[in-house]
Amino acid sequence: MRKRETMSVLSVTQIATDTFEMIAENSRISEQAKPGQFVHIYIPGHTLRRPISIAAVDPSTASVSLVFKAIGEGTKQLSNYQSGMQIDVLGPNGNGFSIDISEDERVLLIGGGVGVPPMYHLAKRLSEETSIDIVSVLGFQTKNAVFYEEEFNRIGETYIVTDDGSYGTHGVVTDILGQFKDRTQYFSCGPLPMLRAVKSKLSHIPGKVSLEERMGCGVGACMACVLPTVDNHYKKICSEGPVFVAEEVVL
Amino acid sequence: MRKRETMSVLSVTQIATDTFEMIAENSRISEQAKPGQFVHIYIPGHTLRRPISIAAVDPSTASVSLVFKAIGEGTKQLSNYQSGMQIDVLGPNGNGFSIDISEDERVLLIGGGVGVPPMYHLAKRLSEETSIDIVSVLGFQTKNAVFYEEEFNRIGETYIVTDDGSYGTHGVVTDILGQFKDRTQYFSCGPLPMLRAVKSKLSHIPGKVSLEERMGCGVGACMACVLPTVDNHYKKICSEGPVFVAEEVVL
Amino acid sequence: MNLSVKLPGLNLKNPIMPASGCFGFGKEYSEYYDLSLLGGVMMKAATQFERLGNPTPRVAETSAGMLNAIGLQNPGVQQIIDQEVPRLAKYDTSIIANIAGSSIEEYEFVAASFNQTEDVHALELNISCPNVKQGGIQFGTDPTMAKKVTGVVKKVSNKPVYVKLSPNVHNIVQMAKAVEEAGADGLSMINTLTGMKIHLPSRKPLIANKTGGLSGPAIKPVAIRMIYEVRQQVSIPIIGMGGIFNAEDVLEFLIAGADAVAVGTANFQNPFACVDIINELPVVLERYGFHSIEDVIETRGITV
Amino acid sequence: MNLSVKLPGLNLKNPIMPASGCFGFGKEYSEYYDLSLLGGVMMKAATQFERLGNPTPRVAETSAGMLNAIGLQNPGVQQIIDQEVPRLAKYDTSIIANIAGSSIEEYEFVAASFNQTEDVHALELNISCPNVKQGGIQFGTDPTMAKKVTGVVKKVSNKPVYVKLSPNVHNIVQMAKAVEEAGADGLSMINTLTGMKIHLPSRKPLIANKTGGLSGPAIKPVAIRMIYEVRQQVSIPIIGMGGIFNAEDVLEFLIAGADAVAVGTANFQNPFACVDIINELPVVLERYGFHSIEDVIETRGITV
Ligand SMILES: Cc1cc2nc3c(=O)[nH]c(=O)nc-3n(C[C@H](O)[C@H](O)[C@H](O)COP(=O)(O)OP(=O)(O)OC[C@H]3O[C@@H](n4cnc5c(N)ncnc54)[C@H](O)[C@@H]3O)c2cc1C
Ligand SMILES: Cc1cc2nc3c(=O)[nH]c(=O)nc-3n(C[C@H](O)[C@H](O)[C@H](O)COP(=O)(O)OP(=O)(O)OC[C@H]3O[C@@H](n4cnc5c(N)ncnc54)[C@H](O)[C@@H]3O)c2cc1C
Ligand SMILES: Cc1cc2nc3c(=O)[nH]c(=O)nc-3n(C[C@H](O)[C@H](O)[C@H](O)COP(=O)(O)O)c2cc1C
Ligand SMILES: Cc1cc2nc3c(=O)[nH]c(=O)nc-3n(C[C@H](O)[C@H](O)[C@H](O)COP(=O)(O)O)c2cc1C
Ligand code: FES
Ligand code: FES
Repeated sequence: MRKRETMSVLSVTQIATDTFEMIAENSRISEQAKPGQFVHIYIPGHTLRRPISIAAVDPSTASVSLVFKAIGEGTKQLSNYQSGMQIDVLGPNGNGFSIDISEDERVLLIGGGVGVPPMYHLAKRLSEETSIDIVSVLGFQTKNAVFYEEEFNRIGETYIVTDDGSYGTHGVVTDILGQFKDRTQYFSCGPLPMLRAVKSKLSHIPGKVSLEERMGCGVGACMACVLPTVDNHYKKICSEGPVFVAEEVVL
Repeated sequence: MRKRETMSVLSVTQIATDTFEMIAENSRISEQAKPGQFVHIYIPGHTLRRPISIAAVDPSTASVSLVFKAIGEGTKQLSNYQSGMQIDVLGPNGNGFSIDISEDERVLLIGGGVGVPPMYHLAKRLSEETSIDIVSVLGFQTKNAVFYEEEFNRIGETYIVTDDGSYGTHGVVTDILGQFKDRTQYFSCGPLPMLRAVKSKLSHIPGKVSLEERMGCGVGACMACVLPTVDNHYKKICSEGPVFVAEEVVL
Repeated sequence: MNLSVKLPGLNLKNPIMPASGCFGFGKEYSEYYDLSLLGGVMMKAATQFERLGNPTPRVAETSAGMLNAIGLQNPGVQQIIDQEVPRLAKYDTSIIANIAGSSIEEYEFVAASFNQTEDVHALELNISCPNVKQGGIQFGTDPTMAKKVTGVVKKVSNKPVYVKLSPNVHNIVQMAKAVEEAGADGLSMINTLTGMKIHLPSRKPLIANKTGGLSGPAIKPVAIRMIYEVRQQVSIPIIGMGGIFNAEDVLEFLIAGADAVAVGTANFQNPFACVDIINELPVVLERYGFHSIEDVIETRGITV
Repeated sequence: MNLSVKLPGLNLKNPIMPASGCFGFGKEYSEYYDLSLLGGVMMKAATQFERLGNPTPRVAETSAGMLNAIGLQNPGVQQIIDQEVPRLAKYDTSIIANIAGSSIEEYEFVAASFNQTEDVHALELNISCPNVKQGGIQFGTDPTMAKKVTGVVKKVSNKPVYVKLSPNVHNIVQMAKAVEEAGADGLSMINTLTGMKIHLPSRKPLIANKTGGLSGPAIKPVAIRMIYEVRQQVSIPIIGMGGIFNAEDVLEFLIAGADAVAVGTANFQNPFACVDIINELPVVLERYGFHSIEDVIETRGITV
């Protein structure tokens, strides 16, 4: 049986323009979360919960990191949370990226904007639990939006791309993917147009993509968050995703 | 022109069963408020403001006291306010009791439940600004609901009545009004049945009553809070009241 | 930024007006700000004679909304013309008179009465008040009746007529078309949805009238949908309302199909609601790439 | 405290059921609690064939509510009978099948299909889904059509039929009477109000289907009003729904005229919503002087 969960806020820090990192305590989530999974957060005054990817966990301190952009009322409210506050969450929800990968794979992680946090979780876990070779490509709108560059650098080769060229390479992530011909697998999370471009550019290697959709229940019951699959069906992002084999879904 | 007002909470203390005293800071309100006037309080998450009588003011510290019963969601929220919080209020609203009374009057104050706070404001101001002789009769449901007895005792003769007889006289306020035949004027605030009984019992002397009604705007614009008058019209409690000459209104 | 809008009979300096019944005749809110800041003022309903309205309680709070059953309390059309209009006319703003009645004849009488004054720039024909036993909502839910009363009022009045539609119907487009055919110069939508709240301790409806009209943010999605549907098929201007609390709400109404808006319930929560919205509006328009109200109205055809 | 209620075909241990479409077929929520705690389960709509539903986005948040336009995605009636019903039947609770269609024939087919299983205790005839182009709401806003489809389903089905009414009508009593005359065993009300939200950055409706159904606390006053109105004139039982989030809401529905209730949107905010309400219910009934659900139902006639 799944239980009522609360996370106790340890800190909320602004780490880039409108972007916040929240560290909160919940031992079960910190132990069980897989990269790509999310927590579904109740924010008082709002009918629906907000899905936010788990950006990292540290079971030794029972801590869970979330990185989110304050774009609307819910995330703005969340960015004002103070240490000590209790958050009502469901999770970890969804399937997540499997990190059961053969050691000789050379993986490419591609994250865009708020798609970067789950990529970080994946990178961190891969580096902690395997010795797989990791290259990361991270896209942001502009210099001030960049976050977690250091953290990724610590894990492996990391390339930053910005839309306006104010930092790293000027352009979009797909502009530089040609450089990484040795990669045998990719994982990606970011806005839909980016995922589409990544999928078509990297169609020669297997890939997994993590998707977003507006959610009702967040647990698989309401059919709000579906994604068309190549066999003319739908899959539920909240429960059968958010991570899908790239070639099985229609982006 | 009326301005946006905020009150800064200084303290919230439980003073009886479900009953709270809030002290808050606002110099304009503390200077201008007349007994019987109220503040119209915005409570986040609620469409409508909550009217709460001003129970006392102290212009020397710019402080305003409110006494309220936590009966519903709004007042419960208010009872959890912490010192330092800012409250968006309108006020002082309404007309209030005039304290321009001749010195030889012998007044009777009759308060019931949450009708006691405005009576206290009146008693305090009369005692501060005049030497009028004041007798107070205060009705509560039960012993644990009694508040401000000390405060009233400091001002004048005070009688407590409880519905269940657990404190003071057993009964309702009107049961003991016969004792105060020397009174020349009365002022009363409390539940409608009490005001009705008081009005009929004390029909031989002039009286003023303060009324409650569910409010929309609280400023006189929406016609939600009307009270029928003996001349077959309506008066608006929020702007033309809450205090009315007893014989002019239909209770 | 140019916030002005031109509608039949109304040169609004901005598209924001307090909604009928939520602002009285402006007197109380004139103590909070200069009413000349407003695009216009939609006055409380006027009937032929004074009306005392319904017993109290007349309002109840609901989730993101409120119920009201005021019952059209007003001093009667002549007193409004004599006492209220002159006071409002001192401000540099447009005045819209909301007219109500229990019979076609009453609507006719009230509409004709307003011909006396040039200070009233348009009529809002309230065929949608859910809180009176006779008239009001009957006219607003039957297209034939709506057409009839609109025609009569148009004939007798020398002012543009905006017909205020009830959302308590299955087919709002049919209602809009009916009054458009009858010569309405514009629409005003929506009035309140009929609702009820039970007072648990007494086990009875909380509002003395039993039912009341639901307003506030709760009904905004219904208002937006109806305005959108009507805008696809009807060309006369629409004054939109229903849950507007901020400038983003206003933009949502404009994109959906409104040409100006009214703010009701929000005034109760914040007496400065209308001016706050007027002040925010240029910033919000700019944020979403618009350069004026006219720009929103012109581009929406393309984008929606 | 005795929370049980007896309705045609349904012996509910308590009056709380998750509402159709908000609980799938129970599988997901069975990971949160034992479904045997529930009075019943109202399954997601069933159609003749599998339906993939509408494009996304399918939901949007609104003030005290949400919009949805799922579009009746479901695996088709036969698969529901084969796969979903047996799984649910393991729990000690009543099962109500929600049936939908684009034609009378489809309703007939789906209703007849459920005769195959004894594990479904009643049908909820959904003539009120606002989110499909054909069928659904047409049947729910025209009394003649509503009567017809109810009659056909009653004839073919061996189960009690609760007809689910749409609130998007002017006269809900007329609709209720029409289906009562056609033999409905009960009513289920209300379905969602049709609404819309504009996504400001794209200047387009946020829901891909453009309009969606408004649910949640925002619509509770409309639900209460409609149930109250129908209860005065119609005697078959009513399963009430629309914005129920806590036990006081349940009591409000019961006093207004419902005999049992369904909880929809609340499950999304709190997956334990139904059990939390069931647990609170005795305390709340007692607080307001009631001794059982039957007590509320019996006394309300006197007090309302
Ligand atoms: C599986 C998943 C993981 C996510 N992980 C992250 C993350 O790690 N960091 C991050 O910043 N954001 C993430 N998002 C997006 C995040 O959920 C939205 O930004 C957030 O819900 C917006 O809420 P709001 O109240 O600020 O915005 P509002 O626009 O006020 O929200 C209104 C409604 O729309 C929904 N909504 C709005 N934008 C989105 C969106 N992009 N995706 C899904 N629902 C949306 C909200 O949940 C809410 O129901 C994730 C989304 C999904 C589906
Ligand atoms: C002029 C005036 C002065 C008042 N002074 C005091 C006071 O000093 N102390 C005190 O404890 N109470 C006072 N009240 C009553 C107080 O306003 C209500 O108890 C309070 O509004 C309840 O809010 P709630 O959110 O707790 O209750 P809810 O029941 O959740 O409120 C729902 C709605 O009903 C309204 N409402 C509920 N009860 C009342 C009521 N009795 N009178 C008016 N509106 C009501 C609320 O304002 C709100 O709009 C006064 C009322 C008025 C009109
Ligand atoms: C207290 C109150 C009184 C109202 N009186 C009237 C009225 O007299 N005439 C009218 O046409 N509409 C009346 N309305 C409806 C409003 O003008 C408006 O259409 C409705 O409230 C929706 O807007 P809102 O959600 O911004 O309040 C009234 C609304 C409220 C809340
Ligand atoms: C996401 C969602 C899906 C729904 N699907 C159905 C459905 O398939 N059949 C149906 O009769 N009602 C459906 N409804 C309507 C609900 O059963 C219920 O009548 C309505 O949501 C009001 O209750 P609530 O406010 O508690 O959600 C759906 C509602 C929601 C929110
Ligand atoms: S959000 Fe309900 S199924 Fe995914
Ligand atoms: S509350 Fe609006 S007139 Fe009194």
